[in-house]
Amino acid sequence: MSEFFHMGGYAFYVWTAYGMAFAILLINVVVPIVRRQRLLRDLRRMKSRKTP
Amino acid sequence: MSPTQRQRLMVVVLLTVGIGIAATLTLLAFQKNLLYFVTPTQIKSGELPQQRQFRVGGLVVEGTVQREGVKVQFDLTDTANSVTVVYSGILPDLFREGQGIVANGKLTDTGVFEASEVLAKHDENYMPPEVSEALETAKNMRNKFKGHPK
Amino acid sequence: MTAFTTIFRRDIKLALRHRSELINPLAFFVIVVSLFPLGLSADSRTLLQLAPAVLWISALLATMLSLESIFRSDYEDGSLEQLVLSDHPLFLIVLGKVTAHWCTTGLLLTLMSPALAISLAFPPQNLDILVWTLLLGTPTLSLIGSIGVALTVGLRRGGILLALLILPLYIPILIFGASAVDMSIDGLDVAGQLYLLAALFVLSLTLAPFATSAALRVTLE
Amino acid sequence: MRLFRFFHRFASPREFFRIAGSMIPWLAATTLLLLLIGLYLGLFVAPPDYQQGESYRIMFIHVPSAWMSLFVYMVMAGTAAIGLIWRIKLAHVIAMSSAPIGASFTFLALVTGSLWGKPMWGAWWVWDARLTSELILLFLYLGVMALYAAFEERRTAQRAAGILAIVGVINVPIIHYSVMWWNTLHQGPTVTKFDAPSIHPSMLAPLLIMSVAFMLFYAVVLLMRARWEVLDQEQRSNWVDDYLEQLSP
Amino acid sequence: MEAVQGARGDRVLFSSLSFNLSRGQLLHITGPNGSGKTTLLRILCGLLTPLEGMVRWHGHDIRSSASTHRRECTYIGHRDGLKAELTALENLQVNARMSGCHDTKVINDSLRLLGLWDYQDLLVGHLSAGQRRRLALGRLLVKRAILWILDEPFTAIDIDGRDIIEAQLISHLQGDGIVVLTSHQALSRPQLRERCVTVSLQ
Repeated sequence: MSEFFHMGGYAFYVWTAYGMAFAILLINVVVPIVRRQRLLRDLRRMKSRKTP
Repeated sequence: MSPTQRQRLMVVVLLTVGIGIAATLTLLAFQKNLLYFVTPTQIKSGELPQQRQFRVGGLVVEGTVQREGVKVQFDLTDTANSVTVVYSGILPDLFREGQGIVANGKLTDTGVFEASEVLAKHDENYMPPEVSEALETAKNMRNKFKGHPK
Repeated sequence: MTAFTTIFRRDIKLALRHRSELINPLAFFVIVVSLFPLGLSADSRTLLQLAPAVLWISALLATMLSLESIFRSDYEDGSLEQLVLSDHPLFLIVLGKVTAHWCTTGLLLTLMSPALAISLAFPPQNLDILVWTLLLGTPTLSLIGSIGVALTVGLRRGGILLALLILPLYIPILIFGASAVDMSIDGLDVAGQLYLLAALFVLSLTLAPFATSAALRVTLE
Repeated sequence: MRLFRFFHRFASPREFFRIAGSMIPWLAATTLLLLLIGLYLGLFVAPPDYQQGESYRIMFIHVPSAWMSLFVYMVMAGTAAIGLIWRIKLAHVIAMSSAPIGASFTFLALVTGSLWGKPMWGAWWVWDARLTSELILLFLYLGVMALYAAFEERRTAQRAAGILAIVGVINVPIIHYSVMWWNTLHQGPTVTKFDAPSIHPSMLAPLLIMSVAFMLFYAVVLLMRARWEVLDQEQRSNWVDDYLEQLSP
Repeated sequence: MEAVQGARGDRVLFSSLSFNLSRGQLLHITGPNGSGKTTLLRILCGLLTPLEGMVRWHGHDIRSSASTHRRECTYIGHRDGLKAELTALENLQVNARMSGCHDTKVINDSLRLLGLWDYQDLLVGHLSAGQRRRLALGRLLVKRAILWILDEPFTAIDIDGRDIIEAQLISHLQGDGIVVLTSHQALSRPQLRERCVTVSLQ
């Protein structure tokens, strides 16, 4: 197993690359979710201001 | 034809003519010898001014690599001519005999290329080592069979 | 055609009345080029190595800094919406404005470049290639630049954004222009590069005015 | 004809919001599955390369993201053109939602390329044709995003940034070839071997699976982004009110 | 013009607005600041595309018959559209040439009519705001379009100037022209008021 993580001496390069990929993909998923929350909150606030 | 239609037609004609001229010029350009690359042959023929930095590309000649600490000397060939390159520094992992490399530097008075940077180009083949070995043996077998032992 | 000549003459007249705007890009060009010998070294061999790139990059930056003048003042005083509403084809008006811009910046930069080149130890026998590349390249810079200005003219702080939009598009011109000059110093044939610069010029001449017109109609909303 | 009708319905904001919402979970599940298979095959099953050893495994994320960076740009410019010509709001939404995703793929391709280049070529960065044009592609994406963000009026922003994306698409090949040509100034074709690039099936499989996974990932994130953009844009419509009420009774 | 909806930002300024104008009519658009008067004018002259609905000219959508509409329409916005570095005469000459008028007599007559004859060689940057406004309205006289769209034509203009402009409006209407204008002041001349339709925006 440690041999696997060692990556034939290229551990730093390989794992940094995979780590970056994971981070960037994750950001791409999180951003729309955060936007969803914020948008729904704003819209609700706007509607409630309008109705009463 | 209404003025609007005439104007549209004019625009279409202009666009076609313009793009046509641009395409013709591009084709003319590619007929000229656009690919300017420095090969050992060009260095040998003395076309290049000395003391100007440029890059030279070629294959590392097998059996010419001599290491002295961090200093490396090897011959670079384009199969017709070759030039000697000296370089001090760390070589990339892919640097090996027979490999294509690009060296950036200057030509000295003695005709030796003094590189300040050596880059290795990796080829576009990806395979496991066993496959590579198998291919190599197959090639040797074939060569032997043809009567050209390596 | 009246639209083209009327606008061209109007803009030339405006530039001549606005001396400082006419001189600023030229002064910028001179100063940037003269910074290099001061910052690097006065060694003529080093200078010659860098001369093609220095001249081309300085000309490119000088053009870019003057781009806003194509539409900015017309936008601010309301002339631009009048031009967009005129019944002449907008791309002819745009072409008139861009031509005037080139005559007051790119053309003058080109005419000045030999003197500056000599100061960078540039071999006199290669000056014609330098002038040719600039003559073919600077109008392309103005044409492509006009798209960027048209897109950013409605924004209060469009300056840096304009650079971000335009500089990536300038790279092919810079590459062909500078490398043609560079290779001519080495005594190589550069007809290929000149053809490519001409091709880029013709292509942008045919397409850029339409893109600029479309951009103006969008940003004036 | 049925296909046309489907697209026509799909282009109405309300239907898009509904259909996209029902598609996302399925697409997301498939993406995750393919990613896991691809990673397993790429990291555990595929053998090391004969020349580059283990380091070549960066390829399984580098190559798909480089492909996607171009693909997303084409989608962005294409939908921007559709939006400008036929005045379809949804097309603009898709174009502008694609920009940040494309930019992140481009960035990923550059970073992983750099991490691969250091051990293999001996440099973090070389001004090689591929690298340089990828970098310029990133600048084009950033330009589109910056221009989109600069306008307060959404409609103006979408159309202005759309024009820039289309201008960029004409320039992408020009930039690519100019940079390639500029680079070959210094290195002759004698260096690169022009035999057909060959890749062993055990390495090709994870590469292709990862590529499909990236493509689906793009689809998922695009739909997510576009959905909330549509909801924001259509906030005055009645169906948005209905949707909000349905969410919080 | 039918069922037009205009918006600035995410705020809808007006919706389902529709009206019809025929030759010889004047449309006076009123409304408080920020009610969308300028937006409406810009939609009418084709600078702005409405969010919904369309503007028709001679029965055709102005987006598809843009060149006819542009030829037959003059718009004077709240910005004058004059170059400060050119003289009054040069400005008017450029405007005239851009609208297809090459007659020096027309240009000279317009300058006299607007009371700018003595100032024709002065740079526009040196003219007063009222004089600039007059010069901007000079476009109307050199182009002779059917439809005049005027955004606050009377700002910064003195009583004399107002008289001159109103007289021009009357003769334009009598010659079967159409005028659309915004103004905070009521129109003073009875000839204008009897041809006037008012639309007020909230």
